[in-house]
Amino acid sequence: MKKQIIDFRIIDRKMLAGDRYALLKLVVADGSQLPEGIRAGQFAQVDAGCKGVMLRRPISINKIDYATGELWLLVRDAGRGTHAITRLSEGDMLNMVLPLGNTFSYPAAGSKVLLVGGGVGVAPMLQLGIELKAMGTDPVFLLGARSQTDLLELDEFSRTGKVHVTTEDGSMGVRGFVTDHPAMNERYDMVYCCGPAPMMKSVARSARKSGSACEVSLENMMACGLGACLCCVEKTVKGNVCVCTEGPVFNIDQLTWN
Amino acid sequence: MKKQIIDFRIIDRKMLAGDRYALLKLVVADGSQLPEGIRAGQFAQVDAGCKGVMLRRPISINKIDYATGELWLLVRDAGRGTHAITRLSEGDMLNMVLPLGNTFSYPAAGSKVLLVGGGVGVAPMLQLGIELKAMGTDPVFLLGARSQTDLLELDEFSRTGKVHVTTEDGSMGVRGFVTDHPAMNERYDMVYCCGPAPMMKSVARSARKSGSACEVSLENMMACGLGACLCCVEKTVKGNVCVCTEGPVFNIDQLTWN
Amino acid sequence: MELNLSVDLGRGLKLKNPVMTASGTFGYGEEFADFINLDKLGGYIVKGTTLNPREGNDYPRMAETPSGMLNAVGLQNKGVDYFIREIYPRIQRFDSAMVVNVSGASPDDYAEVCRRLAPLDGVAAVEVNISCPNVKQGGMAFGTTCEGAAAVTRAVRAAFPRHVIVKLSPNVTSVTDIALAAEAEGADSVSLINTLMGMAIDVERRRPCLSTITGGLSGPAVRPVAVRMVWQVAKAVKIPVIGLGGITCGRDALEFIMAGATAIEIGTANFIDPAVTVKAVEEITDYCHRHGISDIAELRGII
Amino acid sequence: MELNLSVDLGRGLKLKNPVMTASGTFGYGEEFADFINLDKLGGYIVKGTTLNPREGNDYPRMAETPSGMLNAVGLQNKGVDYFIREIYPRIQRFDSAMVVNVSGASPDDYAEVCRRLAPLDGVAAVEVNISCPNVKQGGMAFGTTCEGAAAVTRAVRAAFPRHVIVKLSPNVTSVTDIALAAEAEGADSVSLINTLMGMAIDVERRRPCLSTITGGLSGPAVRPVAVRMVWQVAKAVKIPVIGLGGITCGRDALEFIMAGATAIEIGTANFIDPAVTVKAVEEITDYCHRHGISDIAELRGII
Repeated sequence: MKKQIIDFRIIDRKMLAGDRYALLKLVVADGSQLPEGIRAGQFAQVDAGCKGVMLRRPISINKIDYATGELWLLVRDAGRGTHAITRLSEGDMLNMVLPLGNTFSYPAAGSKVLLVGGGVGVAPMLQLGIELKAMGTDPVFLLGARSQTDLLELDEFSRTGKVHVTTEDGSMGVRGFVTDHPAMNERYDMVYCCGPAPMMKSVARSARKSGSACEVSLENMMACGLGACLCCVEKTVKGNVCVCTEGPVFNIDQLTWN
Repeated sequence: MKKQIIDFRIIDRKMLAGDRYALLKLVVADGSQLPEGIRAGQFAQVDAGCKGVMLRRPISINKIDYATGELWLLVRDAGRGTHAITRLSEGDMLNMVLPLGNTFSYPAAGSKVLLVGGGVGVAPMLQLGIELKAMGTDPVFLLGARSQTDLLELDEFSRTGKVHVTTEDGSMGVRGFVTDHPAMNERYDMVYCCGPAPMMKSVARSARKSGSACEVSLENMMACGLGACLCCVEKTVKGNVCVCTEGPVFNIDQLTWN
Repeated sequence: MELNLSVDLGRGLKLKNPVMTASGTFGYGEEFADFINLDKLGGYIVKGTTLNPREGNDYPRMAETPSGMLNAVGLQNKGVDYFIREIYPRIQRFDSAMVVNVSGASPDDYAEVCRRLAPLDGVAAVEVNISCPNVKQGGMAFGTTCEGAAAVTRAVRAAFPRHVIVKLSPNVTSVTDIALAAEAEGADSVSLINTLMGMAIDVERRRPCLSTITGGLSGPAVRPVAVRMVWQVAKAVKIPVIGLGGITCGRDALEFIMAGATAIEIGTANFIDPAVTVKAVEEITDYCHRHGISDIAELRGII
Repeated sequence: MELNLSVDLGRGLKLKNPVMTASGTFGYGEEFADFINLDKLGGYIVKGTTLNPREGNDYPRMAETPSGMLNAVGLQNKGVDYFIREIYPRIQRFDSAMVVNVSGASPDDYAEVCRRLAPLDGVAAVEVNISCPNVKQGGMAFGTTCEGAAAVTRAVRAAFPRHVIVKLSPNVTSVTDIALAAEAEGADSVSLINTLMGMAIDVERRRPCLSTITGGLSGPAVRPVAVRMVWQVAKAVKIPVIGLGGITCGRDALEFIMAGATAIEIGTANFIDPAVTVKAVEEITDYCHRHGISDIAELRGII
């Protein structure tokens, strides 16, 4: 799949969970087709275009709809660069390099899978759920957040599959972390997970315990996103590898997490 | 007069002479009064707020209307910083440090004066003309440009006083430079001038020849605008002085121009 | 919680907080009095003063570069006697430590300026500029060898009874060696970094942006180099270190303090936000409250 | 008008235009093949290669700074034999001069890598990295003394028959002395600047941003320092100079050429715009047409 540098135009922006997240809906600015074959797990390197930010910011694909030509990004305001991206308006342009990185693996149709997302880590789980559903596997989502107001895109997830929720304050679903949810105790053909590192490590432990296979999507800081700068490395059983090209999705058996 | 750091809001923006200039009309963002006593010749240090620009850009006061609370800036797109300023929209904020620098001197009421402006150098001449008129001196403007389409704010100048025009291509007024205009040959109590350095030097020579006093407004590159960095110096009969505090207006007798 | 931001740099140089202004970026302080209450600063360092008046370099003296600027002012000033007669009486009223930055073409030059400043009780310290890249004679030459740094420090130490800060050049292979040389000759503290020697070319006009071709680079661009050098020097010397180089806010200042600086100077940022110094003090205060710090010393050199 | 952008760096290293890529920022070239036609580059310098495989430093290895970035990769690579066996056969097809950047812990190390590369005709030159700030042994140590630079250059010169570029560190008092030392030992050209040693601290977490505490600063922030050093070195040596440090476009490249560089390398900018190199060639071409230049040599060293 050829990587491209493309100007997108924002056709819709919604702020979520207060002002801490933005859901951007984009189309290719010159009206041409989306690059073909973009899949869940991949990401774009986004030029924030603002004062004081030089490097692009990696943002994972939240949803891609080839029928409408829309690409969705769910962006957390986590610093100067992502702040500027969340503050863009309808009509603004956004330059991106994409598609980057690998994808989640597909299970056999009808497999039992759990898609676990925490915080902005829910982003790739939506597209993954859509893909799995289209391939005959029913996605079950387990979404964790601090509080009910921090849960993102619940409507979209509910439209795609069954949704379990945990909140730290108990304001919705099971009180606690995602690993406190009973769904975590079952055995799955695959547990997919994206979220803060401590959460992913804890989900990985839980998956091991229940004998489930598990893939996680890492968020290491990166400069190029192309495997050139060697900055985003993760220690694996094969040594240091670039998260941007060998990842961001890794089977936990490849990682050196305990 | 106390210098202040103030957020302004753009209430109107007009592009002039193609897209190479913007006329910005601003009010104090929080609705409070304009700083008192701002006069022709003074300037503001404007934060372009854009990627790749660190220092403020000095922009001279084009017009200040205490009745409406409006401050006008005429900005030429001359680089990354001023480009960004000219591309701002109605409703955008602009942070400025002002008022900075000295002012043009006032002649006795009824004096014979000529106000010469070239390019974006016409900007301070409008406010100066308004002030002179209010004090009983009829301003006569001599405005030079490459071509008719490059003449800025002609309506405003015409409303304020008599206007002579020169264009290099002869498309309006006298063909040639401002110094080719017959009005330049007369003796004035004061010739005020702002424009490109070669033009100002030529006007200064012409004023000397006709025995007119002459004040010019310099545009030396500056960092702080406060007399602290000592970067914008001009050689004068008193040695190197800061254009931002001892100027921008200088009587030509103070300068070491030939 | 009570918060103690005051720092003691030794030999009588006590600051109510660690924030000072860098020489050559803050005039004599007065230029900023419309924007801030100077009494809120830890100290202010007035611009480079020489024995005789200097006209400085020709225009153009400045060029903006990515997140930085080059300057080649060349120590324009009216000389130490003018300072003593005209400026000092006006600015000694500020309730903030006054430091005079001193330059010269020879160790004797430096010493003579300091000797003349010595009777002024309001001058709490001199900052000895052995690192100005913009003057032909002296300046940086003293800052790039241990012998040069030692010679100037020795001369100044003998001439000035109060606090002596030696300002170091970053244009060297080992800044710690220069710092140790200054310490050995009696410097009470070192400040760093002065500007990095740089250059820019106007390619459309095919000529250098500065009249002097090269000049001194300052601003946020150089901050990583400055933090690194402060960290190295603070680990090597026993005297206090004053950190500067691209500080634009309290967060930046804290980088230097955590790297080992006892105080910091804000320079180029004054050109962009004339109120930046007082804001930095407020931001440091906020940080300490948020992190349960009761004395700024708790953060010093923790890296 | 016909325009000649080609440059001859000597000993067989001819480039169709002056634009190359900096080691460690362009992988093996292949990573950028989706974005640009590599045949349009003057040359490409593949990443730092050592005798034995290296895992490099721990994560985190990168921090963004104002108009720049710090990195501490630490020469992660699979070793020269892997390069010869697996990479070289794939990338020799590009119609652009291939240069291999070489690092080592001793002069013998460097020489052995070069000896193994010598039989590969497709390797037009080696770039000898005597200035990597991110490895404990060797690296920058060789680049900060004339003796170190001379020793490595001498060893490589004896081991490699084609063009030898020596890449210089900016973390020195006199970069021209190091350049002259390399020239005296037979370097065919020098390239500069490698990264400035820098550091950044995450003040909220109160720890260094990099696992190695210090790292190498690159990007537009350092460009004024790089242009200055290229200008100084080009005036001092007779061999060609290759300029790099913060180049993001044709205009930036022309700064280095006017300062005396025969060729240039684009580094960090590849991370931001993967097509920047080819754009820079186009921008240089446009500039020459606008200014009536028929040979890029007319602009070289005009300052």
